[in-house]
Amino acid sequence: SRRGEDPARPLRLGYFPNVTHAQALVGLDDGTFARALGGRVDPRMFNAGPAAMEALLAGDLDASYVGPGPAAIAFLRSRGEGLRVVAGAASGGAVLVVRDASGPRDLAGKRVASPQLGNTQDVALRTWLRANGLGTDGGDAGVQVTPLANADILSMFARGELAGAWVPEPWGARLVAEAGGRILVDEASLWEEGKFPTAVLVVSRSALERRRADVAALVRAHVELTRRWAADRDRFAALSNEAYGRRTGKPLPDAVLRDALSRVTPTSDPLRAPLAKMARDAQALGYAPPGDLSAMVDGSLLAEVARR
Amino acid sequence: MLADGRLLHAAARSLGRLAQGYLLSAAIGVPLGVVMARRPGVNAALRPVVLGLQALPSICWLPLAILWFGLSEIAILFVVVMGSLLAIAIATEDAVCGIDPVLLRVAGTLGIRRVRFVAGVLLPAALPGVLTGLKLGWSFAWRALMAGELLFVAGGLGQLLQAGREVLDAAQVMGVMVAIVAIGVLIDRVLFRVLELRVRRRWGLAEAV
Amino acid sequence: MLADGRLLHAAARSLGRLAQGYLLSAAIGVPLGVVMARRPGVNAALRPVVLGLQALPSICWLPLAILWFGLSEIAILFVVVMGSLLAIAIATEDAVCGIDPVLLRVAGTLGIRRVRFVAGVLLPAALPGVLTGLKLGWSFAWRALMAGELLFVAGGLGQLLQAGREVLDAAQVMGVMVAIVAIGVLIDRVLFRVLELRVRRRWGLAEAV
Amino acid sequence: MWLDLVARLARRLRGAPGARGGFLVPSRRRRGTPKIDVRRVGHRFGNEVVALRDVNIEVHAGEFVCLVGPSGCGKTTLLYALAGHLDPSGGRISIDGVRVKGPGPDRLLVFQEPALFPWLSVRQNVMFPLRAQGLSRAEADRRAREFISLVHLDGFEDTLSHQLSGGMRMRVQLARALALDPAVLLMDEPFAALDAQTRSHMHVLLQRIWLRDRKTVVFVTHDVREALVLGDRVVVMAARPGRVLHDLEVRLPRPRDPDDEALVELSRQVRDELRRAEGEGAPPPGGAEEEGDARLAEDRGARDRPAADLGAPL
Amino acid sequence: MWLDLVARLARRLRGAPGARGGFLVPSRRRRGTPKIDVRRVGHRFGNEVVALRDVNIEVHAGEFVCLVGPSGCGKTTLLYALAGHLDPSGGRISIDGVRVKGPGPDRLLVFQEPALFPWLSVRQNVMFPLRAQGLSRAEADRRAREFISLVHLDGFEDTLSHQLSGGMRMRVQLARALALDPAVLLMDEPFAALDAQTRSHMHVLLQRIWLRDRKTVVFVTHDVREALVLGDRVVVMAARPGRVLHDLEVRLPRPRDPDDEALVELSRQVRDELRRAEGEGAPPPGGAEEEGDARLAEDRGARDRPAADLGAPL
Ligand SMILES: Nc1ncnc2c1ncn2[C@@H]1O[C@H](COP(=O)(O)OP(=O)(O)OP(=O)(O)O)[C@@H](O)[C@H]1O
Ligand SMILES: Nc1ncnc2c1ncn2[C@@H]1O[C@H](COP(=O)(O)OP(=O)(O)OP(=O)(O)O)[C@@H](O)[C@H]1O
Ligand SMILES: [Mg+2]
Ligand SMILES: [Mg+2]
Repeated sequence: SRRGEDPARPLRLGYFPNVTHAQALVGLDDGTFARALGGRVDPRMFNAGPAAMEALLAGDLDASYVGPGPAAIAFLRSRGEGLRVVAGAASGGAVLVVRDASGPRDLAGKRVASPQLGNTQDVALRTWLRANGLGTDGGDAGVQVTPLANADILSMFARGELAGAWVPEPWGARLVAEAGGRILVDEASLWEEGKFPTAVLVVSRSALERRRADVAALVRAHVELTRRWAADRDRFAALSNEAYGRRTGKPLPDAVLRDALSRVTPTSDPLRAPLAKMARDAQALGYAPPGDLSAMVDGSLLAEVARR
Repeated sequence: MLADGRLLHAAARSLGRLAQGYLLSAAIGVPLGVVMARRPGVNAALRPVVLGLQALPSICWLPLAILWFGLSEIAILFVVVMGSLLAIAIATEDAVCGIDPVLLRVAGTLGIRRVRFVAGVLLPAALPGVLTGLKLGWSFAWRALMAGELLFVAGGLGQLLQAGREVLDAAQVMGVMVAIVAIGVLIDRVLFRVLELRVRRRWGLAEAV
Repeated sequence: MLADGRLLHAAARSLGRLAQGYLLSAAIGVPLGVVMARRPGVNAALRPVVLGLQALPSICWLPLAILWFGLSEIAILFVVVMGSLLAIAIATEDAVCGIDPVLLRVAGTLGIRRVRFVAGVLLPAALPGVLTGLKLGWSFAWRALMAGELLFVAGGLGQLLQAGREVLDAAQVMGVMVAIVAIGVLIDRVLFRVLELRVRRRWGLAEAV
Repeated sequence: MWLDLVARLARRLRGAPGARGGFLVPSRRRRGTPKIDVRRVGHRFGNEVVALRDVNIEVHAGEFVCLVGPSGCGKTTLLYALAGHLDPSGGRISIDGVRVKGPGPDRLLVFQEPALFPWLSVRQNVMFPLRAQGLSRAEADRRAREFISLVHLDGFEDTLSHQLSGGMRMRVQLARALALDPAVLLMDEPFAALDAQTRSHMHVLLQRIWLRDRKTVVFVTHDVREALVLGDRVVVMAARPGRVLHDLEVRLPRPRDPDDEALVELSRQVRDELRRAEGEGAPPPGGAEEEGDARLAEDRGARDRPAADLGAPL
Repeated sequence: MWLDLVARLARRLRGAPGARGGFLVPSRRRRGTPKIDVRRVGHRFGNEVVALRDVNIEVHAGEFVCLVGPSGCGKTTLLYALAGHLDPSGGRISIDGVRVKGPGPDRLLVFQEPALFPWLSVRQNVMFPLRAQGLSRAEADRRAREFISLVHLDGFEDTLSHQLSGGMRMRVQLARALALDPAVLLMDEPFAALDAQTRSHMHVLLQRIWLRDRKTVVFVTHDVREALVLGDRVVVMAARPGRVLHDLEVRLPRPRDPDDEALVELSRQVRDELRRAEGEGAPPPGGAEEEGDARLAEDRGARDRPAADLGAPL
C-alpha cells in the first residue's frame, strides 16, 4: 500500500539546508507555506538530492525543492510517471573558480574538481572543456576532472591541490573568499539569456492528481516568496541565511552570502529549454537514463496562479 | 564554535536510536548465531551469505529502508539492525562452535535439554566470545546509525557530522567525534569492561590477564 | 542494466585496495591486540579509547585522510585500515585474555619466552577468537572501503555504488551489492571456512558442531 | 583361546593355596535378559586407531562390574559407547534390550576428567541437573547440600570449580552424579585423583548407595585392588587392540578390606595376568583367529557365534 | 606437638615387630644449604581459604621427597609456589638460597592435569620446549622420539592430545618434562591416572633417570605405597588448613617392591596416622598454638623460632 494517500494529511515538502533554496528556508520559517496550506505542511530536510528523490518516488514526499539534475533523473527513472516540475526556483549560481589560470589552456594537464560525477556542474564543466578542445580524462592534453565533495573541494583548493573547480553557490563565493580563488567562468555566460535552473520545485504525480488544491496553494506561496526575493534581494538573502544558520548552526559570513546570491536570480519560471538541455547533456554522457523529457514540466499550476 | 545544547540534544537522539537498534540486533543476533552453530541445516543455508551480507555498507540499505519503511524512525532502525545483526550472529556462532565438547557431553549425560541447555550451557560457555561479538556489533551499530541518520534530517549526531562537514566546520566535526568516542568509553566502562571482568573472574581467567 | 565489464573492473580495483588495507590491518591489529592483552600498561592506556575509536564512522576519517595523504590511494588505504584495525585488535585482545591459564603456566614452566611464546602459545591458543576478529574485521574493511572510495573518483565498487544511487539506478546498486556478497561468499569458502575447519579439527571441536 | 585361558588361570590358582581358588572364578553366563548387553562391539577411530575389538559384556541389573586394564585399552571409549556419546563402528550395545542411541536419562556417566561447569559454584553444579529434572528449588538445594557433604565438601558449596583441587573437583562430579541417582552408573576412574582415606570413604558411600537401591554400576579403574574391593565382577581388558582378556567373578565376602591378605594376593594374580598379556603384546595368543573374529564383529555385526571361541566366556 | 608426635609414632612402632622400626623414622636436619628451602610458608587464597599454614620443608640436592596427604591439603598449591606460579602470602621459598620469583629454567612442574598444547601432536608437544631451549631440530626430534618410546607411546607420535586417553596424556606430559631434564623436578600426581603396570614402568624409568643424574625431585602423590617405593623422604600433610604433619625418612633398601611385606606394613602405619589426623580434624592437637605460629608465619614472615615447637622437626 503506497503511503500518503490520505488527502487530509499535511503536504510533505522536501528541501535542503542550502542558501540557494531560499524560498523553502524563508517560507518555512516565516510561515508562508503554513498559511497557504492551512497549517497542513510537513517539512522534510534532506542532505542530498538522491535521498529526496528516492523518498518522492517511494511516495514519502509530495513535493520538494531540488536540483534540476536529480529531478530529471528521477523523472526519467520513473518513466515520466513519478513527478513533474511545477515551477522553477532559482537560476544561475554556478562558477568555475581557478587559482591562477587565465584561460582554458592554462588548465591543461591540471586537476579540476566538480561536486559530483554527472551532476549539473560536472556536466557543464566537461561540456565547457570539450568546447575548448580539452580532454577530460587527464593527460597533458586534457584536464583531469575529479569529482569531490564540496567540502573537500574547498580544503583541497585551499591547499593548492586543485587548479580549479566548477561549483554551485555558495561554494563559489567561499572558494573566492576563503581560498583565494578567482572566478574564470560564470556558468550563466554559457547559456542564452544567461538563464539555467539551479533549483526547481517538483511535485509527485500522485499529489498532483489527488491533492491539486494543496499543490496549487504550495505553488502560490512559492511564487509569492519568489516575488519577495526578487523585490528585495538583500533582505531575503539575510532571512535565508538566518534560516540556514538555524539549521546548520553556522550562518555564512554576510560578504560570502551576498557575493554568492549576487549570481543567483530568483525565478519561478521552470526554464523548460535549459532544463531539457541539461537533461539531454546528462543523457548524452550516460549519467541520466534515456527517455522522453517532454512531459517533465507541468506549467498548468503556474498558469492558474498567474491567472488569479 | 557550537552550542553544546545542540550536541547534547543530538547525542541524546542518536543514543536513543542506537539503544533500540543495538538491543534489537543483539536480541536477534545471539539466538541466530546459536541456531547457526547448532543446526547444520540452518548453517548450510545461511552461513555462505552471512559474511557477504555483513560486508554490505549501510548505504546499500538506505534505498531499501526508504522503500520499505519510508521516512520514519523505523527506516533508521532498520539500517542500524542490518549493520550490526550479522556481526553479532557471526561472533556468537564462532563462540558456540568453540565450546569444549566435554561440556556438551556432560550436558547430554545429565539430561539437560532444549531451553535449559541453550540458556544454561551454550550461552554461558560461549559468553566470552559472545561478548566480543557484542562489542564489535556495538561499533557496527554506531557506524550504521551515522549512515542511517543521513536518510533524512532527523536530528542526531550523524546529521551534525554531515552538516559540520558540509560547512567545513572542523570544530563541529570534532565535537561529534569526541561525543562518539566519549560515549564509547562510557559504555565500555559501565558495560563491557564490567561484564568481562566478571566473566574472567568466574571462569578463573582473571589471573591470566 | 549495466555493462559487466565495468562491474568486474571496479570489483578488481576494490579487491586490490581491500587486500592491501585488510592485510595491513591484520598485520598491525593482531599484534596490537596481543600487546593490549599482555601489557597492563598499554592496556590501561589504549583500552578505554579503542572501543570508542572503533565506533567512529569512516566519514570521520575522510577529511583527515585527505589532509594527510591528499587524493591518493594511500588516503583510501588509511580509511580502510582505520575501519578494521581496531576491530581485529579488540577481538584478538579478548581471545588472548580468554586463554586457559593452565596453558600459560605450562609455557612458563617449560621456559618458553618472548617470540616463541607469542607465536607458539598465545596466537595458537587464541586462534579461534582471532579468526572471528579477522572475519568481522574483513566486513569492517569492506564498509570502510566503500566509504573511502567516495573520497574521489578512483574506480572501484564504492564509486559505482554511489553513482548508481545518484542516478537512482537500482540495477547498478543491486549489481554492486551482489558483487560484494559474492566476494564475501568466495572469501568465506576459500579462506575462513577452511581455516575454521582445520582449527576445529585440530582442537578436537569438530564433533561439537 | 578360552581353554588356553582357563588352563593358565588354573595354573595360577594351583600355585596359590587351594582354599583361595574359589575367590576368583571365570564368571558364568546368567539367566534372563541383561540390563546392559555389549555384543561384539568394536570401534575404530577416524585416525585408524582400533580402540575396541570384539568386546562382549553382559551386565545384569544390580551388578557392580569393574573394568580394569592398561592405559589406553579402551575403557573410556567403551564407557562413552555405553553412555551414548560415541557410536561404535561395529557391534551392538543395548540397555534393557533397546539399542543405545545417544545419551539417555537411564544412564549417567562420571567422566574421567572433572567435567564441571566452570561458571557455576559447587552447589549450582549439583543443583543444575536436579532442577533440569524438575525438582523444586528447595528440594534440589536440600539434595545438593546432602550430597556435597557426603563427599566431604561442606564449606565449599559456593566455591567455583577453578578454586577447587583436582580431587575436590572429581568429588563434586561424583556428588552431582549420585544426587541425580540414575538406574545405571557409568564411572570412569572416579577415585583416581583421591588419597587412600577419601577414596575409602567414597567406596563406603558408593557401596551404601549401590546396595540401598541396587543400581547397576560399570566402574572403570586402573587399580586392581579397588576393583576387587568394589566389584561383583572384574572385567580385565588388554590394549592394542582394546579387548576383553577375562571376565572374572569375585567371590569375596563383603564388606571387603583392601589390605585383606586374600584380596592382596588375588590382586597380585590379576596383575600378573595383565603383565603377561602385555608381555605377549598385541596380537595376543590366537590373535590371528581373533583378528578374524574382530573383522566379523566390525563388519557383519551381530552374527551369532558359538560362545566357546569368544575372548571371554560369556 | 613434636614430642606428642614422636611418642605416638613410637607407640605405632612398638606395636609392629621391632626390626621394622628402623625403616621409617623422623628425618633429621641435614648439614649444608638445602637445594629447596621452604620456610614458614603459608598461603591464603582470595576467597579466604587457607591452603597452606606454616609449612617448613628442606629438600637437599639429589633428594627424592614425596608429599602425601588428603585431597585438598595444599599439595598442588605448594608445588605451584615452588614452581613460581603462585606467590605465597606468607613465608619464604628459596632455591639454592635465592628466593623464588616466578618460574625458572632450573625447575620444572609436571601438572596434575594433562597440560598439553592441544594444537600440537604428541611429538611436537615434546619437541617444542626442546627447540625453545635451542636444540637443533634433529636433536630435539631424536630426544622426543626417545622419551616418547620411554613412556610407551611409540606409534602415537603424530596423534593430537584430544585423541589420547587420559593416562596417555599424562605420559606425554611426563615425556616432555623428562626430555627437558631440569635440575629440579616437581611432579603433581603424575601417575594417578595410570594402571599398576604402566605405573611401575614409570617408577622404574623415573628412578633410573633420578639415580643417573641425581635430580632433586618433589613428588606429590596420594598413594602412600607409591611414596614409600619412590621416596627418600615422605612428607605427610593434613588438610584444613594445609600443613605438614610429619616428615619421615624411608630407610628401605632400593629397588623396592610395592608388594613387599615391610613396605605394605609401613604404608598401613602412615595411613593410620593420616586417618587419625583427619579424625582429629582441624584445628589439630595444639591447634591453638599452631594458629599462633601460623599467624606469625604469615604476618611476621621469616622470624626465627626454636625448631622444637614446629609441626614437623626441621
Ligand atoms: N577421539 C579420539 N580419536 C582418535 N583416537 C582416540 C580418540 N579417543 C581415544 N582414542 C584412542 O583410543 C584408545 C583408547 O582410548 P581410551 O581413552 O578408551 O583409553 P582408556 O582405557 O580410557 O585409557 P586410560 O586408562 O588412560 O584413560 C587410545 O589408544 C586412544 O589413543
Ligand atoms: N585458585 C584458588 N582459589 C581459591 N582456593 C583455591 C585455589 N586453588 C586451590 N584452592 C584451595 O586450596 C586448597 C588446596 O588446594 P590444592 O589444589 O593445593 O589441594 P591438593 O593437595 O592439590 O588436593 P588434590 O590432591 O585433590 O589435588 C583447597 O581447599 C582448594 O579449595
Ligand atoms: Mg580413560
Ligand atoms: Mg592437587
